[in-house]
Amino acid sequence: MSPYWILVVILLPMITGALLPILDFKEEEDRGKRQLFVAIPVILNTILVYALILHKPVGDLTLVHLTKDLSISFRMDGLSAVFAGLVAGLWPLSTCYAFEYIRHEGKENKFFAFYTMTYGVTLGIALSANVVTMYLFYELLTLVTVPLVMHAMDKRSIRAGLKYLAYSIGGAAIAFTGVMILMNSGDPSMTFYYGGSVTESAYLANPTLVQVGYLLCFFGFGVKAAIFPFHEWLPAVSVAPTPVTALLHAVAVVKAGAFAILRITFYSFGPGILLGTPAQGIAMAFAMITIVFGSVMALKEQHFKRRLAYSTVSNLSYIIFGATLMTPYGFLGALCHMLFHGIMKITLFFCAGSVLVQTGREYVHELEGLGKKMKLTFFAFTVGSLALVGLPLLCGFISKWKLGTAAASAGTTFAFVGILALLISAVLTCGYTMPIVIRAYLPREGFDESQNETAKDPGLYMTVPVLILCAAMLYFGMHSGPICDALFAVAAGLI
Amino acid sequence: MNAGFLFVLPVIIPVIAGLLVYFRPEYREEAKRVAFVRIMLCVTAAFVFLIDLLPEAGLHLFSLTPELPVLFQSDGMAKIFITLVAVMWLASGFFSFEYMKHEENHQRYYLFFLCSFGVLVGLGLSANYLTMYMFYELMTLLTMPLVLHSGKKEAVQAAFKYLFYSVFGALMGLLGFFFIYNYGTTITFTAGGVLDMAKVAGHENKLLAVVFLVVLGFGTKAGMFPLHAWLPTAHPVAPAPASAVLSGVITKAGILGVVRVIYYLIGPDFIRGTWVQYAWLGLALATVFMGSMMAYKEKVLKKRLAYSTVSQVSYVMFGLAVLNQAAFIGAILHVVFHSFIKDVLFLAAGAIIYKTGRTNVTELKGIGKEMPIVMWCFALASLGLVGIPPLAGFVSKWYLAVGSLESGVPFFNWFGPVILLASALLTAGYLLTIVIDAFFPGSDFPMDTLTKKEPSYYMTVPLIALTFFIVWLGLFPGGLYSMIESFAASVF
Amino acid sequence: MELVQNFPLLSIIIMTSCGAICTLLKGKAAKWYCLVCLAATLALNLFAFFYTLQNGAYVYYMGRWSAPWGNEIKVGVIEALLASAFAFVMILSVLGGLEHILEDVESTKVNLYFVMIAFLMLTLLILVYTNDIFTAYVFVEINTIASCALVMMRYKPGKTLVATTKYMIMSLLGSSLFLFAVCILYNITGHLLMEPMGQEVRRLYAEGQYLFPLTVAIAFMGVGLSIKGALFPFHTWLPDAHGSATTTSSAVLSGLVLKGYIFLLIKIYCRVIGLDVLAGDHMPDVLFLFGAAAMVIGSVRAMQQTDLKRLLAYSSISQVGYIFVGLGLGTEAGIAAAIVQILAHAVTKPMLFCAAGGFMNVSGGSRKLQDMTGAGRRDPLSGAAFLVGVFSMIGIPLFAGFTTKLTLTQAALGHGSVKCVLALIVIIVSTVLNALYYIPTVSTLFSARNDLTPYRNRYAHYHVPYVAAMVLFMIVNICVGTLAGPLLEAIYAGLPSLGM
Amino acid sequence: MDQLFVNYVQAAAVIIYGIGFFTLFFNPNMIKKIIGFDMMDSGIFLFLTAQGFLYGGHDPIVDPELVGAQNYINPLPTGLVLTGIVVGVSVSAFMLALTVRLYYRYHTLNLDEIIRLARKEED
Amino acid sequence: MNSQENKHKLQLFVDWVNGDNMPEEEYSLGEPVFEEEKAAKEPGASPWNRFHAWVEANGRASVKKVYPVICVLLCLSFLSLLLVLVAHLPSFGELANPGFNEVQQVYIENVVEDTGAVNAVSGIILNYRGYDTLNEAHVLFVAVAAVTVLLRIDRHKGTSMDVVYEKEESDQRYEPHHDPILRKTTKILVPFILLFGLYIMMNGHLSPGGGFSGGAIAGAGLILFLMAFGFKKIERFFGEKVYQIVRVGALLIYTVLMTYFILMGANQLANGIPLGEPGALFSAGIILPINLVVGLEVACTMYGLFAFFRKGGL
Repeated sequence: MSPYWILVVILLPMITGALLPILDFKEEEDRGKRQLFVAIPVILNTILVYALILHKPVGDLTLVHLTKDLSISFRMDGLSAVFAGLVAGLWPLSTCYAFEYIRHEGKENKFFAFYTMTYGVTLGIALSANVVTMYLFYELLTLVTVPLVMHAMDKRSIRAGLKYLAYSIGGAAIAFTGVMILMNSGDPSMTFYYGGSVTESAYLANPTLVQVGYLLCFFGFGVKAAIFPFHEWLPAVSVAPTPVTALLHAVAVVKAGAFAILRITFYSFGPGILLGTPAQGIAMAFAMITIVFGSVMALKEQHFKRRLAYSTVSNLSYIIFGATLMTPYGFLGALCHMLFHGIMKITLFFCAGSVLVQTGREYVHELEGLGKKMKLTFFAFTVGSLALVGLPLLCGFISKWKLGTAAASAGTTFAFVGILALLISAVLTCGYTMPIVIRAYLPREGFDESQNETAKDPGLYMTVPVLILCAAMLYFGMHSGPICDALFAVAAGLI
Repeated sequence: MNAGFLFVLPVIIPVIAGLLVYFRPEYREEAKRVAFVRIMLCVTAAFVFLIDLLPEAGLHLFSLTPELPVLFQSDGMAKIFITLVAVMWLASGFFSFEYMKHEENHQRYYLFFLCSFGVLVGLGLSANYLTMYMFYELMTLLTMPLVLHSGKKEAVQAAFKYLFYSVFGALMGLLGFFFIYNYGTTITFTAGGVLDMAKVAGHENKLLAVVFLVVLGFGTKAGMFPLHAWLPTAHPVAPAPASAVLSGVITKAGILGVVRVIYYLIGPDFIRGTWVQYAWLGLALATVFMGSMMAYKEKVLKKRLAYSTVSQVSYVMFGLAVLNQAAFIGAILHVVFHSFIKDVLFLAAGAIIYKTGRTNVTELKGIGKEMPIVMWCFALASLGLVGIPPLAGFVSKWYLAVGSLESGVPFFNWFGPVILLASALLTAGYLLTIVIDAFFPGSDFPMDTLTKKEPSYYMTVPLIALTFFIVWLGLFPGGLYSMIESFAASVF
Repeated sequence: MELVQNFPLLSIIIMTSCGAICTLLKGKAAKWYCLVCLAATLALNLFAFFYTLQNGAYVYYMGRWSAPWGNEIKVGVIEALLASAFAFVMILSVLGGLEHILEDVESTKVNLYFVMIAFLMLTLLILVYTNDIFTAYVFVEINTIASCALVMMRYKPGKTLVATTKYMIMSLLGSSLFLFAVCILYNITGHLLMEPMGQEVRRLYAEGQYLFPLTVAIAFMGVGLSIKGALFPFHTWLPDAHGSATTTSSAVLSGLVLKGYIFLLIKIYCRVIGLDVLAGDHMPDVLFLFGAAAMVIGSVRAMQQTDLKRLLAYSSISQVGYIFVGLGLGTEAGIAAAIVQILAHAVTKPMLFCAAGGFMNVSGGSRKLQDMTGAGRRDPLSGAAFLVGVFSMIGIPLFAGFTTKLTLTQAALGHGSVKCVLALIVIIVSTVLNALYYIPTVSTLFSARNDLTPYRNRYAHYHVPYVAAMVLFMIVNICVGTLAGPLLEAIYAGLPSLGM
Repeated sequence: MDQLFVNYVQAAAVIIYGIGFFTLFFNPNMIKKIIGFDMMDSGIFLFLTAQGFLYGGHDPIVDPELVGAQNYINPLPTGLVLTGIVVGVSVSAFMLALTVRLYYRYHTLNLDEIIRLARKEED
Repeated sequence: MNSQENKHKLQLFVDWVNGDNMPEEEYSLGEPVFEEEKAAKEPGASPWNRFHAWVEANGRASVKKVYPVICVLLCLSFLSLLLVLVAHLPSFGELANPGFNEVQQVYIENVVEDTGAVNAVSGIILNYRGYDTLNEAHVLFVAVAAVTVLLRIDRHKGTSMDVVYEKEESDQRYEPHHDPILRKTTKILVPFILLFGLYIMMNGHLSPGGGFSGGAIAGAGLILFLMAFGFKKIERFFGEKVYQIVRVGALLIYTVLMTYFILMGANQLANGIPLGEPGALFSAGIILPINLVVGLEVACTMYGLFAFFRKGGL
């Protein structure tokens, strides 16, 4: 297929998003029309993305030349195929979920406008061919997601939105400085080559500057990937409606941060240069701290969605830990976890959303005995948590397995400590997910059934995506052969 | 037509049975349910015994990723373990038909009881690290509700504690899995170890640290010292048959894990004479002694038995840690004997609680008169545990002592047996006192006022059967010994 | 001497005559005549720009006599580019704020308003082109009077008069310091034209003669023009002046007038004094520190404002800080970054002010942000323009602000010393602060609670000039953002003529 | 320091400039400020003309007999002063007009008072 | 105290070994402590608020006390800086000063044959650096425009510029009361003043003076006439319309002349304006007409400024 399709894939959702407020569907009456108007482009776009992934267009598509070297250009290479595939796969499901969820939130037009636009922007990040394009879509992502976070427009969500905005813009600014250092050392057009565009001579000329540049990029993009010092915005943002939290903060926004770090590490600065340098040490240390810190905070958190948000903070640092190993196997582990964590976490958030919609309960200790009443939701939640803990038959184990072996083969003591961090976090994950499952299914002695009289499973729109995701988890857990080979080809830079 | 496909049946049947019991409405009333469970238990046990008889075979079920297949095989160790599991589940199953009368939500109990049966058989039969780890995790998740069964506050807290300790232990195992996959040639269990010395060259001490952590990880299940705290809280709160199975068999899963990793993956000579071996020995002995001390001090009967499990299972760990054939055989023998004895003790305790509701040791004066059969089995089992010659306990302790003395480990070869003896005395201290109080309560006790409260035959038959085994194995250990010795030789 | 080379002078003469003629005409006629003259100036300067792009800079004698005797203007690539940019932005600002001019200024004095606009344009042209520092002084004075007049032309004076007085006093102080510096320089070098004076200064510096007067002259020049260019410590007059003036005046003042003075400072520092002599006196470090302080404190103060125009005024102070940081780096790349920021800010800030004007129309003439909630929905065109302005301020790629950030960071990195680290930190902090006060403003402007405000049904009815101005503003902003390549090449080509 | 006595005219000019500067800053009255500005201007013009002076120099009306630039004073500074004076006049006129308008509105010439009244009026 | 601590630690260790101590309430059923709902921080007390309170209370008073001191110190330091500067300047009146370089030489030696003017200063400001003086006129023009904006009251147009104006309106139209002495003297003096002003303008290129000084004198004459005979009389020959035309016309003529001169000069073309022989009245090329035009311009400006301040109109 010709590379122009990439442009179509990015612009189609953005145009649909832009058109929505103009068409101005009424809130209640033509909800059906609006759903059609949103569903068709999203599904079409997903098909297009997968078509693009299957037969990759050759060469880059340059839209406009900013300066002599900097240009806005797109390309579909291995890594972008993985991220685009993940996003394209999960977006229709979550839009379907959102159709019903938003009914009780209101202001649907504005919601779906920004929601679909985010789809295009995330694909923009995935398919960009150089750092400047990625940076452009990275900033747009912040601006497009802030209204989504502020959707409820009450005091709490506005404050959360502003906190999110401050962190993101700050992070982008820090990353920008790092990108500039990258621009100076090595190929100024900063297009992505597997193995990095920083030349050996540029590195030897001023090694500390390049390392500082890498760390700036790492922490700049790390803000979106919720690395330790900059993670506060993620739990605060859980006040947003669930499809927003589920999709954005389990899949699109945070994964964009992780994806950017992967791009920077393997395609801009290049692992060859950074391996064994103090920069790698610092980056890995912070990743490890976040892994443990995220899980500890999740354990302490009583609010359901904030607990899942903290769990995302910790799981994201699995990906970044994989990236900072700077070996093809580490990259493979990171990619696996990016894919599987996306699926797992979005299921958990959907279940949290269903509980919120059906019973309006937000705290963990209020979920007593719901297991019997909301059978499907909690079945999905159990499967999701078991996967998250790393039970072998489910996909969580595969990504932990890849990360673990990668760290073991990396051989440095840092990597060894990294594995310990991974395992401690796994125990803590069990600590904050299992009590919910146990509490739901095995209520305690003095529990009276009357509380959950009204609770029942939500409508079809919400349960079907959740079940599809469970099936996906099981399928990838049992039969992850082909996926892992494809990902290894990407990690080794073959496609 | 190799016996391979047979392996799947004993694993799948109980799980399906459990689900049926839980979901099918007709199993709500008592009679239908008991009948169905009884049949299922017998069928599974039959398959297990069939696998025992057939020659060694393997089965490749499916593979998660190309390098992670799910394999089953029935080698010597596996055969012993699954037979033990089958016998214990039969005994506890029959016992629980009666015992559950005064508990509620039976269906849930049987669901987890049967599922864990299948999972444990799977664990025994697993042929590589991945399958073992998978079933190990499933076992934790499925046995935890058994601990949680009563729903009381301390039961729930104990269950959580059990869950976290076990998951932590399992994940230490996973840590070992990463390194073995990395430094070993294959992850399938092959006697004598799979380490590829070329790759290991530079990283000895790191690998030793990993091995030590793995031992600690699986050690949690076996209640070894640093991570033993969950065992004394979890076992007593579970219903009696569940705690019997928990103490008797599930702790042995930890032992199986250690055996598989040390003897079938790392290889004993890699850690012979290193600090790992000494640390392991030290911890085992500490647990042995500490367990007995605590048991001696404990007043509640089930807690006392739980402490005794802690110390007895550490006998086995000590035997494995000595790393020579005799001690290994002694350890495996002790695994079998301890399961039988501890099962009897817990079932007896369960019967006492079921019939008289008395849990404290001091209240058991004169119980011998009220429940003669139960107490006779209790007495015989206690004697076996102490290690009096004709009964089973003596044989394993004998080989343990001999193995450790021959082993040539600098300090521990003499210090070990001394601790074992001291602990045996303490065991006598905390068990035989109960037996004496039960039968000879002393002159002032109104023996005649007691009425006979013998439990129904559902309870007494398993007790008697198990006690018979204890006595029979104590007298004729030869068959069992030769069976263990055959695969023990291949390992060393 | 081809015909094209006369074009800059012709544009100057047109503007002078336009000033004179407008006093006779009535309001409406004066408006059209002024716009025609501005268009002519734009065209002529564009021709001059393309000519200098091919054939390089040239010197044009204002009168028969060559350098040290007669007066002259130097037409380089950067000068022509800035002149045409200023003319273009002036036209757009006048068109953008036309309704407000007719509304705010008394009907009989509208023609005088356009006289002031004409003279302001004249002074900007000369400040950009002149090669003689005394002519520069004269035009600095005309500029002061014209800009003060523009500020005070409000129907209901009161606040604007006080603001004009404060502005006037500070500006006069600045220009008297500037005159003093000119006298000192003339005293020690004997020349008034920049090239010969530059050689003299270098000779003096080499021989080590009159070093102290030279430093004092540099200091007075710097302080004088910083006062007029509203650098941080001397910025107190700017918020009142720009906050209370009509839309076009505040747009023109913050967008162009500040830049005129700063470009004059750059020219004098580069041509007359030379960067190496300057470095010796540590003047760039002082400017750098004040620029950095301006960037941060300007934004912090802007966060506390509730009045939209004062908020934009404070943000101008921080943007001016960017220019002085560029200048303070003291390298060629730094100067280029400063010029790019001059252009980018000249294109962005007037658009924001005109959009603010549009919002005021739609919110019953009040400047308070509370009254403007939902104004973006009621007046979508100004809303879109404001959004583009905000994107450019934050530095999103494809918009003008990004080019500045790009070049300034490159310049800072090229420098590679403690100043570089400080510059990077300040840029990051300033970007975050910018976002912190622009995005909430945008969120209040576009907030859905539009129905709560008393002006909910007051929708904008657009006039042709306003629409044209806004659309052209947006296009230019995006062009500067995307066509950064050729722009930077032109600037680097023009730098040698600036005296580097 | 002796150079100060040699350049006594420039010293005087600079002192006038200083005094003008002081009056501008010191008293809040508008008229005094304008007077301060004028003093500063005159100080600078004196400073400028002093530069063009030459001992024994003839006034710059070129008469044919007296040939040679060395016996004429430098005409350029005087030309500049002419321009400066005109600028001074126009600026003072504008400032005075402003003061008149301020007086009509606030009935005071004290700038601090005016600012206070304006701020009170504003909110 | 630490013995008590040790006992506590020992107890903890024993509990741990003992293994049967219950983990403290893991999931507190207490009221959820959710950051956002925590009680909002109560105002005051924080140092920042106290500082603000102090500023509001006595901010203005303290500034008033401190300001003069700072002002004096600032000006003294500035003055001393200037004096040190003067000490380093080239000495006064020496031929070796940088000012006396080839620029001054050309201005003196070839001013006659270049510009035709005998007075070198006029030559410089009107020919060599002619463009500066063109803009001088414009400065005046802008100043008058600005003052018109401020002070002109268009009563008949009904613009209520400032309600304040209405009260003192009567004073504006107050015509000077009939004062015979003043009228007689002005009748005698005004013609001579205007004539002398014209003379100064005409002889700008021969003797000191020129457009600016001549214009000022003529302006003064007009103002004297106005003071004596009032607005009614002067409007007969010098009303608003005439004033505007003269002012703008003079400026435009000046601009056209200067443009022609510059264009010809820049493109090295002969500009065909005869220089005449030096010393004669009609010599020095464009300097004479420029002086006249500038004189007119300055006269109008002077008169205009006075009229606006006096009556807010002409």
